[in-house]
Amino acid sequence: MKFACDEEQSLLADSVRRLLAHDYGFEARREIVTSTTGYSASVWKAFADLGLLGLGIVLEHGGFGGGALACAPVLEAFGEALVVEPYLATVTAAQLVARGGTTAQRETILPRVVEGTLRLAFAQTEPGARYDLAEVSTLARASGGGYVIDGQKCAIVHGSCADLLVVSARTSGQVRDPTGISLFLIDPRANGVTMRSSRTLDGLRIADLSLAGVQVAAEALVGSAGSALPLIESVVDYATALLCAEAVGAIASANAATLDYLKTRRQFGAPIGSFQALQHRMVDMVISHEQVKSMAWLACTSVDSERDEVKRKRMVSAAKVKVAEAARHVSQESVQLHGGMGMSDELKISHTFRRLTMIAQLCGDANHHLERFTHSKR
Amino acid sequence: MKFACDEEQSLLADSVRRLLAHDYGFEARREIVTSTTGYSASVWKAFADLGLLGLGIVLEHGGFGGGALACAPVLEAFGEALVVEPYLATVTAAQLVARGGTTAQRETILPRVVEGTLRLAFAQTEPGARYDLAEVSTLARASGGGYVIDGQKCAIVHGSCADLLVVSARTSGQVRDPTGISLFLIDPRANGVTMRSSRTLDGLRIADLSLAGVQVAAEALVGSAGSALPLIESVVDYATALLCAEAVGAIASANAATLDYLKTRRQFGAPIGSFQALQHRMVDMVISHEQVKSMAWLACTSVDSERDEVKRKRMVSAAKVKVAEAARHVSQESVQLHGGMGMSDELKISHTFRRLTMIAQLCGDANHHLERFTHSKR
Amino acid sequence: MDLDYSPDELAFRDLVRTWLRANLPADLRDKVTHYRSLVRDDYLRWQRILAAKGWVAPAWPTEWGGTGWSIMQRHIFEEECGYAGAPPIVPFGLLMCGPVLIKFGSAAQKQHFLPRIYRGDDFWCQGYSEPGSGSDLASLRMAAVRKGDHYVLNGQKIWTTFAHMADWIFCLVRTGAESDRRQDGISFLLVDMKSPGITVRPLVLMDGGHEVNEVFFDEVKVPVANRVHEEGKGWTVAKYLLGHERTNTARLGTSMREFETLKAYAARQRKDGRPLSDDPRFCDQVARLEIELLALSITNLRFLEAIISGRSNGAEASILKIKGTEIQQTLTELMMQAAGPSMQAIASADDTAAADDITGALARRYCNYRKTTIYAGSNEIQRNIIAKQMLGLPS
Amino acid sequence: MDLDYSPDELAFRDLVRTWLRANLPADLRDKVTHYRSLVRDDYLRWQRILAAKGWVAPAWPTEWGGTGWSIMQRHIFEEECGYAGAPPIVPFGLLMCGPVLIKFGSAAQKQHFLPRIYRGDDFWCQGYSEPGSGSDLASLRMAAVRKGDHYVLNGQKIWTTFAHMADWIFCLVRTGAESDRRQDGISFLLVDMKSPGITVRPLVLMDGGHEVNEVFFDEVKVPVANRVHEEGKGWTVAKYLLGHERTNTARLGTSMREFETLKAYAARQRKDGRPLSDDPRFCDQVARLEIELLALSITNLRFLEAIISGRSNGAEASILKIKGTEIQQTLTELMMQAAGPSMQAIASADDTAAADDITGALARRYCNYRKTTIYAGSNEIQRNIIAKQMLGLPS
Repeated sequence: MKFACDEEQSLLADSVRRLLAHDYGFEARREIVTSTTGYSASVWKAFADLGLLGLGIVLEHGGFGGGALACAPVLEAFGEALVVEPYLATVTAAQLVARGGTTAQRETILPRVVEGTLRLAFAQTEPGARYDLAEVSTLARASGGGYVIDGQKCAIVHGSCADLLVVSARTSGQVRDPTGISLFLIDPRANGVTMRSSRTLDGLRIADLSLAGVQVAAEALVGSAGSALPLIESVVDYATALLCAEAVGAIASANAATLDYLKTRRQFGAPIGSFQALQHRMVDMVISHEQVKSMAWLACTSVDSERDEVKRKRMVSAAKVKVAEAARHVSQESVQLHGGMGMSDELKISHTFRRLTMIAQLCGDANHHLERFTHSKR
Repeated sequence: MKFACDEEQSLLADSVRRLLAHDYGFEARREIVTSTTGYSASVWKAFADLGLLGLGIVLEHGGFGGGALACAPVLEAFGEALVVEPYLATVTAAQLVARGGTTAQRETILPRVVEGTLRLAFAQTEPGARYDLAEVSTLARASGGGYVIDGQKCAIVHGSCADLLVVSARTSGQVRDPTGISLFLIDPRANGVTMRSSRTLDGLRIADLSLAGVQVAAEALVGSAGSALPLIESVVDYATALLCAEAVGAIASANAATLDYLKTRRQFGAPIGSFQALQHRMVDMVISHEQVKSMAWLACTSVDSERDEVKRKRMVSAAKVKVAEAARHVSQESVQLHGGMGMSDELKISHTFRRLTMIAQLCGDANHHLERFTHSKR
Repeated sequence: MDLDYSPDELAFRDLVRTWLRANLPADLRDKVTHYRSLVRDDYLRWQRILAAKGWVAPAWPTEWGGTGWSIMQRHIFEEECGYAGAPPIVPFGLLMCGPVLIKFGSAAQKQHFLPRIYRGDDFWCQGYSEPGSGSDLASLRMAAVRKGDHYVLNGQKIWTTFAHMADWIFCLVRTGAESDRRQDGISFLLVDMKSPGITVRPLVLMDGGHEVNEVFFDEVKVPVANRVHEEGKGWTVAKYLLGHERTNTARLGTSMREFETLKAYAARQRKDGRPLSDDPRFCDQVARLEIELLALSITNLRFLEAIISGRSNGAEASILKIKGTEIQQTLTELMMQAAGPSMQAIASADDTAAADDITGALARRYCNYRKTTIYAGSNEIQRNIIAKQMLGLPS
Repeated sequence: MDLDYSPDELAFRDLVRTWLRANLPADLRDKVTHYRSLVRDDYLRWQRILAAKGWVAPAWPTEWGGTGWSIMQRHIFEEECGYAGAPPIVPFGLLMCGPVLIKFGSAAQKQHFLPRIYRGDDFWCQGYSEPGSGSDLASLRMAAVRKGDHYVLNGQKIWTTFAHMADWIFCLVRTGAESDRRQDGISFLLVDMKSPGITVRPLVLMDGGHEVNEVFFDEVKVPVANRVHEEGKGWTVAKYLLGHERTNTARLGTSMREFETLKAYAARQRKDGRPLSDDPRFCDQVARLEIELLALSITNLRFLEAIISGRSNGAEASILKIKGTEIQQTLTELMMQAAGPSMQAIASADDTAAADDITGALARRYCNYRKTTIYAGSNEIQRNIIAKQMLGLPS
């Protein structure tokens, strides 16, 4: 049982926080968010230089071989600073390659991810599929030694800035069959690929993808054909665990800002933090934060160490239920306790609110994970 | 649209409150609760003298021909005073006779109910049936012009003090079939009838009933054979609506006691009602009370006037969901805000807590009614 | 949710409903129901249609154009407008400044301003909150120093809704020193927004929308003739305005329309290949909301009846505000949740490409509606009001 | 919920678990798991079994019989005892008076009382609350006037758990005038319950059970030698006791056992002819509770680690109390709800006929457990403590 960071992790987290404090202030972030690409190449390079992109990649491909727990302090710092760079998108898709790819794929892709010269995204969700990972109707037909792929993907976080996409498609079976799903590497500039990018409420970019007769070579297949679902599930659980860690940081930031506001804002001749009703609500926000810290740890340790797949899913879902509810609770209360100021685009708290709102929904909302928790019998 | 009592109703409610203030103080009630029978014959007679037992019975049988709305102010007063007399049990079973019985049955039974010389109870629930009114496996076999009845009933509120029971039994079909259920009048002293009485947490009496080869005449059948379920449903909805009205009174009483405590109890040199966290919680209790008043009106008006059965069920269930949750909310908060005093048997608030706890569960808990509300499509 | 209105009330409702169907412009209705931003002209167009019909200021005395309707009729009218998807009435002129002038205004002020407000000649906004005084309104500091027949104003207002669209602003200002009773020394002024020295700065809210502003006053001259009521008695005016009886605090008409939108939207979304509306968990959330709506609808009518019959307990408006805004917020939350992963992508407020698809507006709307429990007396202030005024709990 | 303990911790847990399986008397365990009332002898019998094993006071210094266990081992021991269904340790002697004597007692007091507490020779209770002083403990009034080598006590204590079973009571009394600092002038006394002038009156709680009492003191003589620490310094003792580190604030072992009972019970109840545990709504309620249990279990361990490594933020015990009691109450509520209409009938506490059926105990237990958020510092007081001590919010 060990919850605190070890020394190496602490040092890394400190470095990340120093970097962000220096290069990622509120105004710097606003410029990045409103820029054409929606991320900063120099910040991305700094992440690579700090080794953040290799935390989850094994040593032979240039990384540090850690699990979700090793990555968690970084995401926590990102949550505090509301980092919008395509970090989670890239490391999630990199895990698909790292866990499922051929030696050649791993050797080609992972070192470039680690050094920061290749950004990835995972194109999985389809219109109407909601959070069901088996609902894949994009079709990959074998053709001339390779595949021809047709279909629609949506809500691809950071899809438009990805240099390479990992795309799920069906090589057999019917929609929602657990078997028959495969993963392919697709160059977003290939013929037949159309990407439409949008902004998200929390300052990220998201893309819809249309695949019309996209031809890929046999080497584009990640892993063996038709059996990708368990891999997808485990990597989405990994992403969910990291998202929980990000929530820890975002909630900490919301709580700190709210506590500060309660102490400094005066009404009726006293700091509003002296009003007992607000005090008790602030305390409940603090308790939510403690619970989320616990559940983020549970999610990370489960994706790292739990060999029983059913149990891993249950624990990750338990964590996400709690995180979604705490994100909702803390974001809503922090804005409410800020009064009008909480609504303003000019204060960080409203941006933290937006990110927490998205975190609650991403990788499955509370209803989805409550259902998965309940139905995954031990 | 009319919510307030008319003058006649107001006068009646005032009379009831005067009676209860005089004869039903906290100590008087305690003596009644701990008595052998669990109710007071003199209070019962006073109820009859005030005409309370005839409020829902038509004039030709000695009553006043009102609906649930006419009865609601009485139940509200009962909720305030925590009346334990078998009123709701009797008027509910009387409705089964009034709405479903033969002329002979009505003429024999209802005038005696009105004059207070006949107490009734409805034996419906069976072990394991929960709140499903169609789950009846007690069997009534036609035999020699009458019926022989075998089965088990449980949780019969005020069963042990009833002079006559209305019992549901199956004359055809399988358990949970909507058709095939019939109602019978059974004398609790008949051969083969065994009744086991218990106390309830809130000072009432409840009985389990065993029927072993109980012979009844054909005249014991209420209504036509096999088609009693719609009648049972409508009368249980009627009882539910009255229970909602009782909740209005019990919640009002809990709120008044709590508000009084907040104003008089001092800690840290000030009345605890000056602490803002407690003030806001008290306000939420007041809001719950307003909502329950609205929903009790909705339930009563729906059972009185709504001809669309599906809609009636939806509205009664909507009311009971809200009432169950408000009963839980107000009872728990009122005890918590009373601190240790709220736990004491010596204060009325702990008795109101117990009654509200039961009201939340009686006639179907929140889950049951949420399900019924959701599934009763318009 | 057909609560049983009387036959007269039903007839009135049908009259209003029929008129709305014929006279509410489809493009305005679509803007409202598709969550697109309304501009000044949208508000004014609808106001002028109502004015032409004589229905724009039902609660005003009939001599100034009021309809003479009963409280129940006004309630029905407001609910029907919300239910039909009519643009909301901008309250600052018709519901706030107008009633204040009717109660406190000089004959000249009434003659000049009331018809203009009625017809929508002027677009009004409200200068109450200041950076240091939000919930604690009486702590306001904006100074108005009298010089001859003018006041000279210096200071700042904040959260001023629609200041960027407005021709006039009514302000609470400090004309006297802050004494022991901070409520003393406050006056109520009508200020032309074109006056030299007024600067309006947008305050973008977190949904990206521009509704509210900071308004800076630098040596702004206001004729003494534009003061309403006596100097130093502005707090009396402000209190009247805050307590001025309104019938649509709960905004149930709008919420009922939104509830139907939610049900229809959820039926179009898919989960496991079936309509989301079949999902038991989502279904329960919708059911609980419907029950809240039922409870508040009846509570609203009960309160109206209590007010009409003089049995008001004084807490009605606060309770309706609290529950009404909770319902409004839950509606936006369930809509966003219903959209699933697609809720992430937002359409900008003017994105006509997405005009027919509301999905891109849902997350913005969720954010925007957080304001409802903050503005117009935060829900915390409403609870304080109930605790003090209705329950008599000590400070 | 196997959180990954270290191999050493797992070995210790197995050691404790094995010993409990062999040494916890089945009749005691059944009484606990079937919600029957425990009497004085039940508590003492289990205490003496633990004492014989040397495990009855793990946290005491080893010279007085402590085990020398680590904080984590003590935590594991306490959770295992709760999980196994052992009678709870009555805290007043072993966890309260003992540690106070070890810290503040005279050599003579230690020599006399500690071994007796350890062995269970004396049954203790706690005289803190008074009718006028509950949450505001420092407002207590019970007077102790010194006369020679005795104090003479007059006054009343209330909510005194197990006073009717107790041989001794430790009391906070007022030995000096109430000065500006109300905490001054309070002393800590040990009082023999057999002293003339003490009257114990039962306070029946709403579940019908007798746990707490009023204790009246009428000219009760207490030797000065029974005062712990200096005269007038009782508040120091009381504060030490309140802040005395305890490891089982969350009572998770007990709650985990209760959670398994709930699941098994719900599987035996029927709904629509199927197990209630298949009902989606009930199932979700149970799932949410399990998630709360998971979250609190990990939080508990995180806090222990923080305390061990000196990173305590001071609010740990309060957070564990708040969430732990919420879980305990939800457990009793879901059990009662699971029983359906049968929950109405209650068995009396001594109804041996119903001894094997827990249904008759569920509503009583729900009522009884409302106390958990009130006693030992109400959850409101815990929130005040967090707001002040951890968050630094002003009064």
